[in-house]
Parts: sequence; C-alpha cells; structure tokens
Amino acid sequence: MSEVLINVQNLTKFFTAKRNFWGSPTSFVKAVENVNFQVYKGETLGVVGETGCGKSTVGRTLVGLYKPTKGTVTCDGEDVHTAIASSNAMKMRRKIQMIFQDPYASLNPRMTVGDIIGEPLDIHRLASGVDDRTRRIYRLLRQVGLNPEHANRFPHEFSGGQRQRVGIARALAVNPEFIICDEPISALDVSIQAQVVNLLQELQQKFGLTYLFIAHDLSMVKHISTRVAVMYLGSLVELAPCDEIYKNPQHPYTQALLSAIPIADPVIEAKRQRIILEGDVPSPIDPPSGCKFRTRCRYAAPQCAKEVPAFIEGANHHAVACHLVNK
Amino acid sequence: MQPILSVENLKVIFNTYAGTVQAVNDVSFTLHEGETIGIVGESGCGKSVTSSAIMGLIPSPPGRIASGRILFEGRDLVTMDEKSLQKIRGNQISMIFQDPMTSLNPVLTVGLQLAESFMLHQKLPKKKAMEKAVEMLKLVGIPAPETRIRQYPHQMSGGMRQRVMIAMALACNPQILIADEPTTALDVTVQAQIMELIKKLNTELSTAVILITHDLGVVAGMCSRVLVMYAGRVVESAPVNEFYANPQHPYSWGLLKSLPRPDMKSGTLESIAGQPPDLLAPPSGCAFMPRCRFAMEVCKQPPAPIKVTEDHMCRCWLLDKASPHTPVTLFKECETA
Amino acid sequence: MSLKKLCSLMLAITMLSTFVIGCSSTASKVGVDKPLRFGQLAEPESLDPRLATGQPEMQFLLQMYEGLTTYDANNNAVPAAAEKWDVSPDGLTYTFHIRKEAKWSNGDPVTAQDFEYAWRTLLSPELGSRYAEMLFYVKNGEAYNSGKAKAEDVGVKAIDDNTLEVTLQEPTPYFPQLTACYSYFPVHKKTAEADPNWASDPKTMVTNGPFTLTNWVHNEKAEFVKNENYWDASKVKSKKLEFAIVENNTTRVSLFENDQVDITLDPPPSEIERLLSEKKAVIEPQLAIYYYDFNVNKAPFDNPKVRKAFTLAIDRDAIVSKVTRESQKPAAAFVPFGLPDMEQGSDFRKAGGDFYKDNDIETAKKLLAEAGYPDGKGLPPITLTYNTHEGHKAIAEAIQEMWKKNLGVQVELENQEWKVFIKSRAAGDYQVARDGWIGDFPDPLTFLSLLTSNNGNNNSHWKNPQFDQLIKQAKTTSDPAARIKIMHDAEKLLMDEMPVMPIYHYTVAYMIKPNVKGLVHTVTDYIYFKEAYVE
Amino acid sequence: MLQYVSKRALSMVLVLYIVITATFLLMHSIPGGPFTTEKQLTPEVLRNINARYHLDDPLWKQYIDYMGNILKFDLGPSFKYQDRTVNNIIADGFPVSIQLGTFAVLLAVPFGISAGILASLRHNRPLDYIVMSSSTLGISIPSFILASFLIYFFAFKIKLFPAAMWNGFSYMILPGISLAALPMAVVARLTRSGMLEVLSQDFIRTAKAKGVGKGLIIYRHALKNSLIPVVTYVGPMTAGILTGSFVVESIFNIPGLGRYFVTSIYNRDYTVILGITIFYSALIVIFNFLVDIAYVFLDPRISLDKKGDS
Amino acid sequence: MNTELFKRVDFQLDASYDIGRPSTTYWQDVWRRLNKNKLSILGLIIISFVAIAAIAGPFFTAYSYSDQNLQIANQSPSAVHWFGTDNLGRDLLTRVLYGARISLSIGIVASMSTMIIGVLYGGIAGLSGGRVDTIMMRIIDIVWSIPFLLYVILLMVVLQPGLMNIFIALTLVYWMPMARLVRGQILSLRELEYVLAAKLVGASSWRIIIKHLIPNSFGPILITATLTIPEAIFSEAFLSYIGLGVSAPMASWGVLASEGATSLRSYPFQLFFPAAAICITMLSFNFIGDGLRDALDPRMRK
Repeated sequence: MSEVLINVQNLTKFFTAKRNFWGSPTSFVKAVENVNFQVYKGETLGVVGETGCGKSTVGRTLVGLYKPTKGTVTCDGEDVHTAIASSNAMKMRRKIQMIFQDPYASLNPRMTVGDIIGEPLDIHRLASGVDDRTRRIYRLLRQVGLNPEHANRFPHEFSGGQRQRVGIARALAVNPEFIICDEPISALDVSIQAQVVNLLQELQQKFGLTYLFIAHDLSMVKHISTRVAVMYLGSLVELAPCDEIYKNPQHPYTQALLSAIPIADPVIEAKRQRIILEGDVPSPIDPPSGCKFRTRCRYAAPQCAKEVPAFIEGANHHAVACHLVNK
Repeated sequence: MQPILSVENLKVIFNTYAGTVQAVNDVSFTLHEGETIGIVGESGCGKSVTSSAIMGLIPSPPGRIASGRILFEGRDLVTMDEKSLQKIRGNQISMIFQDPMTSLNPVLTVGLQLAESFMLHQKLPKKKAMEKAVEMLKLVGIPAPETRIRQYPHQMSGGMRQRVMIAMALACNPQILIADEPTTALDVTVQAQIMELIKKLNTELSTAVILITHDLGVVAGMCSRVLVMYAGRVVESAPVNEFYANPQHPYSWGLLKSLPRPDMKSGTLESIAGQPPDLLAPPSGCAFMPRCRFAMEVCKQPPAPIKVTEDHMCRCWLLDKASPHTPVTLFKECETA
Repeated sequence: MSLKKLCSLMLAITMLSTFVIGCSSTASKVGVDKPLRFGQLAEPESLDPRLATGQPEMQFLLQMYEGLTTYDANNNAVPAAAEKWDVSPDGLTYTFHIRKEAKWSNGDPVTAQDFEYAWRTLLSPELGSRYAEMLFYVKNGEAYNSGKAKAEDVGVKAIDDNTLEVTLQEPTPYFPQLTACYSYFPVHKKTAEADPNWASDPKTMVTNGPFTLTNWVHNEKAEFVKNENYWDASKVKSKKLEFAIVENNTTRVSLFENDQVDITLDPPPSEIERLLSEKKAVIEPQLAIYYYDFNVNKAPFDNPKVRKAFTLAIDRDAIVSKVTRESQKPAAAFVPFGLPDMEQGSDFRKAGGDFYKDNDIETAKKLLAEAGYPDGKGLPPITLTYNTHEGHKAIAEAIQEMWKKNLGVQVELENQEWKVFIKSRAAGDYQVARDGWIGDFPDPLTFLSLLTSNNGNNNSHWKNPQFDQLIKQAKTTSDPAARIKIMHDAEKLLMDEMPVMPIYHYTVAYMIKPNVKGLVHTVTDYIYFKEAYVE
Repeated sequence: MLQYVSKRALSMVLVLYIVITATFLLMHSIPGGPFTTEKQLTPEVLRNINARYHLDDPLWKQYIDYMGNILKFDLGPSFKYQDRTVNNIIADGFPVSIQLGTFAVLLAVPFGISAGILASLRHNRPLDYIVMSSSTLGISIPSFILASFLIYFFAFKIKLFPAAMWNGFSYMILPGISLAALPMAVVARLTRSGMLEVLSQDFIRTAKAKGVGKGLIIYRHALKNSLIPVVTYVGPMTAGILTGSFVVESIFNIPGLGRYFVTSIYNRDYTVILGITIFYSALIVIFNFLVDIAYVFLDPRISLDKKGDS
Repeated sequence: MNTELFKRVDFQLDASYDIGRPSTTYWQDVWRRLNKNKLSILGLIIISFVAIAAIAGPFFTAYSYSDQNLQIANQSPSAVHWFGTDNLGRDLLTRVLYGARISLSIGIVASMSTMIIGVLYGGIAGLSGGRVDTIMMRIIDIVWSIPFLLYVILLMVVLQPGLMNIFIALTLVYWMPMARLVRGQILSLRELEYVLAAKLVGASSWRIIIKHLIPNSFGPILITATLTIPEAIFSEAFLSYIGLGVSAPMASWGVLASEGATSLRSYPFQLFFPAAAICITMLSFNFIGDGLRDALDPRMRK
C-alpha cells in the first residue's frame, strides 16, 4: 500500500453530559473511544455506522474542530492538533478540509456564493488581486459543475445538490490534500446523490485527493471507498478493503448492517433473509461492558461482557474487533 | 374487485407570492384491499401532497384541490364536509409521517396519544382506551408497554417513536394506511425493523398501504405496484416486478441506475443530470425533457399516458407509435454509456 | 343637556332633604351623625406628638390632642388645657393653670406631670426627636438635648397636678402661641411609660383632644369618633371624622368631585381656576413665603445689584394670576401678611410696606448695567435649580422666560430630586435655588431669623453681622413696640442686600363643600375640626 | 428533584445576598439621608437621631448588623414612619397589593389567553386583526394615561365606579383594568404567536390525521405547547404586579406596597428600601423558580436538573 | 406524424441550470414580506410622518416651544392653536412636535445603545462560553432580580434628571434582554456548519463574528431593537410621571402627558394630544416590530 497520510492513534473523545454544582463534569458522553486507523494517500476511507456511533465526531476531531480527550492525529507525520494551536495553523488548515452534511446549514445565507468560495482565498491570501480572486472563484465553480455566472447569487437560490457543490468548491479552494466528507449526500435526493458522488470521484482523480467518507448509507460507501471502517457506539468494529467487507463481513454488526440495505430488485428482495437487530443502540453515556455490541448480538457469549475485544488485523488487511472472530 | 380507494385526475395547486404551483397534476390511481402500492419520486414531486390530499390535510390557504375526485368506498373525500372526514381520518384511513420526532406531540404521553384514537372513534372511556393502547404497543413490538404508555416521546428512540406512530395509525384497524417516507429519518437497521413491521401488519391485518418513498430498494421489497412521480405527474406506473424488469420511462431508468447495488462493480454511477424543475415555471411539454438524454423535438409537447401492458402505464413520447426508438434499446444504451 | 338638568334637579332635591335632616339633627344638639370626611395630604409619620414633624401629623394631632393653648379663628392663642397662665415680669417664667375638668380619653385627668413628662422626654437625647428644636425655647432645652445638662435642669416643672411652671431660655413674647403647637402637646405619662409603642395602634392610644382615633389603615384612611371625655365635648359637633390619606393631588380632586370627601387641601394649580369658578374651592392666606435664594458667594450673585436686578425683573403679578392661580400675594418684602404690628389690629406687612416695585424692568436694567452687565452682556449663563415638582417647574419656567426677556440672560433650569436638592442647596452648590418657608408661629421672627448667619436654613449663605445683631436684639427685647421696630429695621436691611428674592406670599387653597360649617383654619394652616360638621 | 430544589434554593440565597449588598451600597451612596429635611436639623438633634438608629456606626457594622437581623427575619424600623417597622409595612401593604394584583392577573391571563386563541384560530381574518390591534393598543398606552382616562369616563362621566380609594370590590375594578391592560395584551399576543407556531407543527398534522376535531386539537394538543412563552412572561409579571404598581396605586390611592417602595426611595428610608427590595427580589426569584417548575409540567422534555446547569 | 418531431435533440447538460427568477437578496425578500403586512406599512408611514413632523414641524409653527404668553394660558384648541395652549400659554402643538423630537430620540438612542452594549456583552458571553459565560449570565440574573424601579430611581437621583441621564437609565435597563438574545443567537449559530467551515479554512474569531455571526443574528436583534424604541418611550413617560423627566422647558411626550393628567378635569385636551401622540407612535412601532418579526422569521420564507 501507499504512504500513510493520516494516522489516528488511540483517539478518544468524551463530551461532558452532566456537571455538579461547582461545574465539574460528573458523567460523559463517550462519543469516540480508543479508535486506531490510518488513511493512505489517494484512497477513500469510508466510515459507516448508525446515528450516534461517533463517526462524525471522528471526522470533526480529525480536522481539529474538537480537541481529542486522548490520542493523537497526525497528518504527514505532523500532529494536527498541535499544529492548529501553533502559529503554523494556516498550513495545516490548508491540508485538511471538510464537506458538511447539511447543504442548508453549511452555507452562510447572507453571503454570495462567490464570497463563500472566496473566503478561504482571502484568508490564505491565495489570490493576487481582485481579478485573480474572481478568476479562481469561477474556475472552482466550473470545477464543481456550476455556472460561474452564479457567483453573485445567494445560497437560498440553489437546490440542495448545487449547494453541496458550492461546499465542495469551498473546500477545494485551498487545494487540500485530505477532505473529510461528513455525510455529504444523506440530505440529497437519489438522483442528485449520484451526481455528487461522481463529482467527488472525479475530483479525487484530478487532484489526487484523499477522502474520509462518512456515511450511514452502506451502498454509497461501498461504491466510493477503497476501504470501509464500521463503527458502533464509539468504537471501530471492523475495517477492511471494500470488496472484502461486502463479500466477507465478519463482525455480526457489519453483517446486520449489510443485510438491512434494501436492494432495488424485487426478485432478490423476495428471497432475502434479513438479520433484524433487536432493540436500540445503548446510551453512549453508559455503554455496555466488554464488547459494546453484545447486548444486541446473536452470538453474544459470557466472555463478551467481560473483555473488550481487541481490534486485530487478519488476512486481506481485514481487521475486526470480535471475540468470536478473533479466537 | 372493487378498489377501496380510487384517485381520479387529482389536481392540487398552491398559491404562492411568486405564482401558482401545480403540486399535483392529473394524478390517478387505485388501491385495492390488502394491496401495497409505492409512490416514488424525489422531493417536491408531489407524492406527499397526494397523500395529504387523500387525508384532506392540504393546508388551505395556500393550497387547494383544484379538480379531481378521491373516492373512498364510493364517497368523494374532496367534497366531503369536515365532520365526516374526521370520522374517516384515523379510523378508516390513517397515516404515518416521515419524522417521528416532530410528528408526536412532545407534551402528551405516548399512551394518551394512542388512546385518543380509541376514545374518538370507538368512544371508549379513557381507562379502556389505555388498555387498548397497551395492546397496540405490544402489537408493534414495543417491550414493556405498560411502562411505555406513561412515557413521553422524547424518552424513546427514533425507532420506538416510529413504532408508536404505526401503532397510532393502526389503532382503529384502518382499511388504508398511508406511510409517508416512514423510514427516511431512521438508521438502516431500524429502517429494516420498521419495514418488516409494516409488512407483517399489512399481511396480518390486510390493511392496504400506500408507501411514499424515494428509495426504490424499499419499494422492491414491500410493494406490489409502483407509481413514479415527476413534477406533479405520474410518469410511470406498473406492477413491481414488471417495473424493475422492464422500466419504460427514462426517469425511471435514471432512478434505477443511480442506485448503487451491492452486487455491482464500483465505478462511475449513472446519474440523472440537472436539477428537478422549478414547479413555478415547469417546462411546457414533458417536465423531464430538460434532463432527458433521449429528448426529442416532440417532447416539447405534453406526452399522453400510454399503456405498455394492461397495467403498465407510462407517459413518454418514446413509447408513441410514431417514435422510431424502442425504449429497451435505449435503456441498454444508457447502461453502457 | 336635558339629562344634565335632570341630574341637577335630583341633586337639588337630595341636598334639600339633607338640609332638612341636617337642621333637625343640629337642633337636637347631641351631635351630627354624618361623618365629616377630610382628604388628608399624606400618611403621618407618627402620632406621638413628641415624634411628629410636619403637616400630615399635625392634621391628625390637632384633632386628637389639645395643648395648653389653642388658636381661635382670628389666629389668637386662647386657653385650652390650661384655663389661664401668668407671666413673670421678666417674661422668662410662665405658670400655666391646667383645667381640673381636662380629661384623657380613658377618663384620667390631664395633669401638669403629663406635660412635664412629654416635654422632658421630647428633649431627651435618647428619644431622638426630630423636632426637639421646637422646645429649645424652654430653659436648658438645648443643653439637655445635646447632653450638656440633665433632665431635671430643663425649665419645665409640675408644681402640682394642675400647675405647670415653665422657665424660658430667653423672653419669648409669642410663647403662648408656641404652646398651641403639637410639639408642646401632653402625653399620657402612664401609658407612654408602660408601652413604648403606644402610639402605633389606635387601641393603645390615650389622647386628650376632641376626637379619638379608632381606625387607621396606613396610607389610606383613618377614622375618629368624638371623645366623650373631652372637657369641651359639648362644643364638638361631629360624631365622626373620616380622613382619607391621599398623596396624589389629582386624586384628591377626583375624590372631592366624586363626593368621596367633604374637604381637602392643595388641588393641582391647573384645576384651581375651574374649582374656584365652580365654587368648589376657597383660598385663604397662609403664613408662608415662596422665594428664591441667590448664592451670594458666587459671581455674579455676590453683587447685591445683580441680585436686585434679578429680583425686580420678574412679573409676580403674572405668576400668581396666571401660573399658580391661587390668589397668592405678590411679595415685595420677606415677612408675609397676617402678623400683628405695634398697634392692635395693625399688620406688620402693611406697616412695613413694599420694598420695591413689581416688574420694574427699567430699574432692573439700570442696576444690571451698574453692576457691569449692560443688557445682560457678560453675564454667564445662570442655572436655576428647583426640586422636582409640577408647581415649582411652572414657576421656574415662567421666571426663566422673564429673565430671558427682561434682562437678556441665558437661564437654564435644573430640577433635582428632593433630598438631592436639599443637600446641594444647603451646601451652596447652586446659583439660584427655589426656597420657601412656612411660619412656625405667628411672629415676624419666624421668617427673619432664617437669614441669620448661623441658621441652618439660611440657604443663601448670606452673612451680615448687623442683621444678626438686630435679630438678637429682637429676640431679647421685651418691649413689644421696640421689638417690632427692630424687626422692621432688620427687614429693611435684608431687602437692601437682597440675598433672597421674594416671589409671593402663600395662600392655601382648599376644596370644601358648602355644607361644611364650623371649621377653624388658621394662618399657620392649622385645621381644627372641633366644631366643624356637615350640615 | 430534592437536589435540584436545594441547589436552586442555594443560588436564590446567593442572588438575594448580592442584591442586598448591592442595594445597601447603592442606597448609602446616594446624596441625602433619611433625616435630610427642608427644615435643617441642628447637629445635636441629628446626632441623637443617628444614635437612636445606629446610623453613627461605621457602614460595615451597620451592614453586619443588618445581615444579622435579616437572618432573624427582622427588617428593622422605618425611619420615616417612626412607630412602624418594615415588617409592619410589608404586612400592611402586601395583602392589598396581592388582592389587586390577583384580580389583575385573573383579568389579564384568562382573557389574554382566550383572545390569543381566538385570534390564532381566525388568523389573518377580521377577528384576528381586531384582537391584534386592540392588544397592540394595550401595550401602547402608559398606565397613568389609561388610569386617568378610566377615571374620567367611568367615575365622572358615567359615575359607575368610585374614583379612588380601597373599600371593596367596586374599588378594584378601575385599578384592576389599568394594571391588567398591558399584561393582558402581552399575554394575548404571546398566546396568539405561540398558537400559530404550534398549529403549524407536524404533530398537529398527526392529530388531524387521527381525526381529532378542531376543539380538541386546540385544547389537548396545541394549548399546552403554546403556553410556554406565556408562562415565561406571566411568572415575573405576576411578581411585579403582586408587589404593586406605584402609578396605579397612587392614582387610585390604594394602600399597597408599590407606593411605599417608591416613596421610601425619595424619603431615603433605608430600611424600607432594603426591606421591600429584598421582598420584591425574593418574589421575583421565587416566581422564576415557579416558572421553571411550570415548564416541567407543561413540557416533559425539560428536566429541572438540566435547567439548573444552564 | 411528423418524424422530424421524433428527432433526438442535442443533449447538453451540466449540473447547473439557469435560475430564471430574478436574484433577490435576503433584505429584498424581507422588504417584500413586510410590504404585504398592511399594518406594518401603516406603522411605517405614521412613523415617517411623525419623524418628519418632529424634524421639520417646529419650523412651520408660528411659535417656539418655550414662548410663553401668560395671557392665553390653558386655551382650548382653536384655529390659532390647533392643540390649544398649556398652563404657561405655550402652543401645545409646537410642544408636542418638540416632544416628538425628544421622545423619538430617547427611543432611538436607547435602542441603539442597548444594541451596542447588548451585542458586545452577549457576543462576548456567547463566544467565550464556559465559566466566563456563566458568570456574565449570572450577573444579568442578579441585576434582573433588583427591581427596575429601584436602580432607575437611584440612578436618576444620583445623576440628576435630564435627557442624557434618561438615556443612561433606560439603556441600563434594556441592555439585558438584548444581551441574552445575542448570546442565545451566538450560541446556536456558532455550532452551525457554515461557522465550522469558516473556522476550518482558518477564519479568525473577529472574521467569524463580523462576517458570519452578526449578519445572521441581525434579524432578531433588529426586531428587539425596533421594539425597544416604544418601550423606551413608554418607560420615559413613566419616569416623567414620577417626576424624573427631561429638564424644563423642554418636554417629552411623557412630560406633556403627565402634566396633562393633572389637569384632566379642567383641560382634557392637555392630556389628550400628548397621549394620542404617544399611543399612535407606540402603536406604529409595535406594528412595525410585529411585521418585521414575521418578515424576518426564516420559517415564513417561501
């Protein structure tokens, strides 16, 4: 495999849930706990999991929006959080960018599309003048498939898909190496989802970008990713190359996730035997002991309650955290 | 067999400051007992407005039903007075909504919201109604229903709330259940749970279901018939197997192709180019024409519905007798492109 | 219109019938059943005569208590609890003979010891009475109050139950008038010694006046009934008095016009004209003056000519007739009307005459030019300070305009909250300030002594040894004629120097129903309801 | 719950303590004292008075003494009304203010809520405009103007009610209206906008889909939700009204607490100022607490424990 | 059928499409919605009229606000004196017009200063978060618990009555709700994705405040500021009533009305005109505020 761009070590992020009278925290939302993975240059790492599994927290911690409670994130060997806190923050900012989920909330409604895309150019002084700035904005708009004439329009005049393109253009403005796509398509219509995914792939090829693609939609993740990581309740349960994980899902949770995807074919659907998970995801404030998935796992054994399963890489770069698999 | 619901040439318009929006335009379909039909389309295509029209819940002003009939058991819901409609709503036709969080009253207990239907339609006293509520919760698979009925919606998870919604909708054993994107706001695993539940109840209680969704995968597993809507019109309608095996409308192709399938090789997805039309100023002819790669000169005129088979309808000029193109070859062309 | 007529007709019939009833009841001489309802100005601070300070308390106390003397309708001090008194030739010792029939409301006799007790405790430093100064006329009163003498040294002594001997600090010819003042009222010794809070509740109050308080709703109303133990009870007409305690003057008018009170004081100036024309109000002179202080220590008012010029340049006639509208008398001197001069029945003010012409712009301009400010040129802007009040504001606005027009001087108005105003005025932190004085007793000295150098109320801070000397002489001279002469001289000196600018002599306006009879209202604004009744 | 109440009580005490201290300092820093009178007192007399009230002690000692007395619920003697204590004054004035205030609140809240509901049901129709315009008028007339006109018309022109004083129910009506006009208008507006917002919510659509009739939708589904902003307003408003309104009390000559409060400031009646301020602040704080409790009843999503943190 | 018709048209599509509708900025949109609210427009017209009258009116009356003519005191409205005269014979119309200047400027200045202080205080609290925020909000809680009347009177007593001091007193009262509002806005906005995006591209705190937070919380701030104007006028009237108004011979509407209230029985017009001026102006501001609330509410969009 190629060079490691992002290295995440023991990443843990807790949020305060309750405080006592003096303002000291008494309980935490354990959003992300002890997560390890690498992202290689030029690849797309998909991260899937259900609401509240911590995938967005991982993404936001990676770009430095959150400070990790424990653990480190390095980019090209440099610690992201130290860099951001230092005077050299701008350089790191330019390396890692993010595309957001909500195309309505991610664009400032009081700024024109041109200014939204121009803001990073202004901040990083990437344009050599007004003309250059305009030219760059137009080029970015064209790159994401928008009409440059619309630079003077406001976000509310665009549809969801187009706004998401504006968001992509903003992220591209600083020529980043690594882009975190935080569920960029989940708020879009089906036909538009495909457009955005195609655009992302196209840009990746063109600029050699590396993506961390966060989604709850397994089918799209499979389509775009090189490797897929599955998260459950703040922990990584499985990480493997894309085909591998779809052909050979090992963790019971991954299996359930895959089986839940509806397939647009009545013939297949009619034959399919679904694994339906019972109950709900436990609270991240007080997660189950041992393996967090054991409360809903068909194969749960006494051991699962006692020991936290190790995240072990097996054949085909396939890593799983399950006592059952890693026997 | 006599359909229990038949929608005929329904037309709903909304008056906004910028002009009149034809949200639903000449929509017709029928629904038989125990049948599940899926209405598919992107946001703004009029599928939710259609369901609201059936329930008589079009907010007026600005909206109103301009023409058409909605016949339920031979009675026209469009012209029916509010009192009689109230007797039908929740009793014979009921509905579940997309977002179970906002669709449940946050300040009333789940039990009361459930029991309300029994109190209203079966005139049960509160205590009796509460007992029935417990039964309903049990039916939709909520554990410990006796304690759950005293809880408030915010104390439940999303899946649980949607189960409550379903329990509410099915409380009076309605003939028709309209499910408006019931799983969009839910996670995949929960979505599977809910779909299983609806399927189960549909077979057990023989309730006819109108499933509104944008997810063709869901339709494939649930429905016996599919209606594809685009810009307020039904562009294609067919039995589910027929539809997936032999789609006729380029928009349907696009929808099917833009879905990644787990068994598919990765690569570029087929997408529908462009954006959905502005309903304030829809194209004069076929609304899909600006996005259709097979568009012809004739598409500038509105296409008429054409019967492909007895129960397969499609609104597309390609199917016109005069058309030199055969859709099937085009579909293939689109696959290889 | 016709409705109005009908109403007035009905009103007339009602009044006629009450008149008939009123006649029959007065004829019986037992008393009038109809309560007399009075609109009182404010909540009294205390109903213990030793602690009381002002008008609101006075209005209560005058009905509830009786001093050694009291005023008659002609402002003379006449015997009350004391049936007579003797004065020593040096004017320093008064011997009061207290009536044997004088009784407290509980039936106990009123004794000389009660007076002795009341006066001594009032002067005691422990009580901290705010009006202790009122008894500084009594020998060693001030010394005892400031801890320099003992209680026994105070010049008040009960010789026996009915004889009270009072020794004064200096001869004070108007002492009998002073004893009509509420600070000199007796206190029922036994009650007061037993319960320090005796005066807070009508149930524990023991009083010796024509009425006893039966009910007191704080800040709202009070009810009195006739005191059957009062020695002169036969003259008391009303069986019942009802006081409404109303601070807001507009509300008082409302109550009066809505027939909720029979008498009330001090209507807003803007309503007076109408009330007078509707014969709802009457105006009586009051022993008081409204004036402005000039700050004599600050330029330009350190120059008497400037002070005079300002004094002459206002139109008092217009102020009283158009602004205040209470028929006040424009003041061309400091001491008000209504005080006796040398001869019997003569008036100090009339004898003294005017010291200047009102609205004398010519002279004013001349004086200003002489002072170095021709046509007001060179005068700095003048700030006129007054305390926040509708009436003061209107006058100040009028005077501001007059000075502007007549002298060409820029005047700014500054209103201050009451206590802030008192502070800054007393500290001399002003240029021109509003002031006023109500006579404590009917003698010119009550006004003239104000402007002595060490008087705490000399807000102009004017100091003139010659004037101080004259006042001192007036205080100690026992020959009435010589005294009056000295006071005239003093006033002349004062008006020559003009540290204060007299504006008008107060009147008091009060609203009274025509069927209220027998009211005694003195020039010191004392109202006696003793013989008053509603016909 | 108990933990929350104790936590809340602690913070209430803290707030009151700071309010007392701030008022104490503020009060002593303004010019003039309780015995600054037009007729200047001689220094000896003043000394005696100050000694009587311990005003000759250093300020810190006065402060400590006062705090000590507060713990005994003794607010001290009034300086102005020499025979009365602050406790007396509050005991006399507050019941009157309560009567009037309760009457005004009973006038304002039910009428305001009903008007608001009616307006929201007839959104953008004539009735809505009438309610909105008159309630806007209600918040546009200063109470002294309203009171003056009410007396002018109802006491003098049609002689229906007494012009002032406090002797029974008929005396309550005009001051009650003067006092209630503003809150009634505000309540009506808040209810209306609350209702409009709630009526556009998804769960109302759910209720309609269940076949719930209009009346029940308002009563059971919408009202409770839309009352939250109303409660937020009504709590402090009630505290304010109960402690009396200076304007209305003085125009109608009602012996309530509001007049004492304002006049005590003018009189520099230190103990009364402090006493009523403490009382008033305590009332505000308590009503805020009650509002928070009311939220919990109106909206189960709000939990007391969380609120305490914010 | 014509086979020409069935010829495939050239298909050329990118992701963009022409936005047919004319571009409208946010404020154009707000204006359009405000325009539909008849009461607001009425309010706007009345306020403009009052403002013009306040600025220009006094030049057109034959009298000055302080010109006294004691001979014609307390005259009823007539052709010469439209609103009658006051107790010193001053033309009431002129005084009401001058009063408009004072009352309006009190309202506007109070609302402006409230806005500045509120935005600063609330902004700092909201952005700092944590302890600083808690302490700053606690301060508001405490000040809020001190009866309004107490510190306004104390202030006015200390500062002495006058126009400037009314500004200060009113500002000291009204900044608190504004600060709370701004803080709330900032707290909710700063978690929005576009603010996060700005942070990610390295925008400084100042840039975020100026470019993102303030423009987006401007709507609610504007509504509150608009509604502060009538409240300040209202409070000023109340302060005038208890004797803490502006310095004579200037007179705000509050002063005129409270003076008029004392002579209601004799000269009702002396109360009526200032009272009407206050009520109509307040009514108009409230209508505008209501209209703005509707127009700025994002839920009402579309």
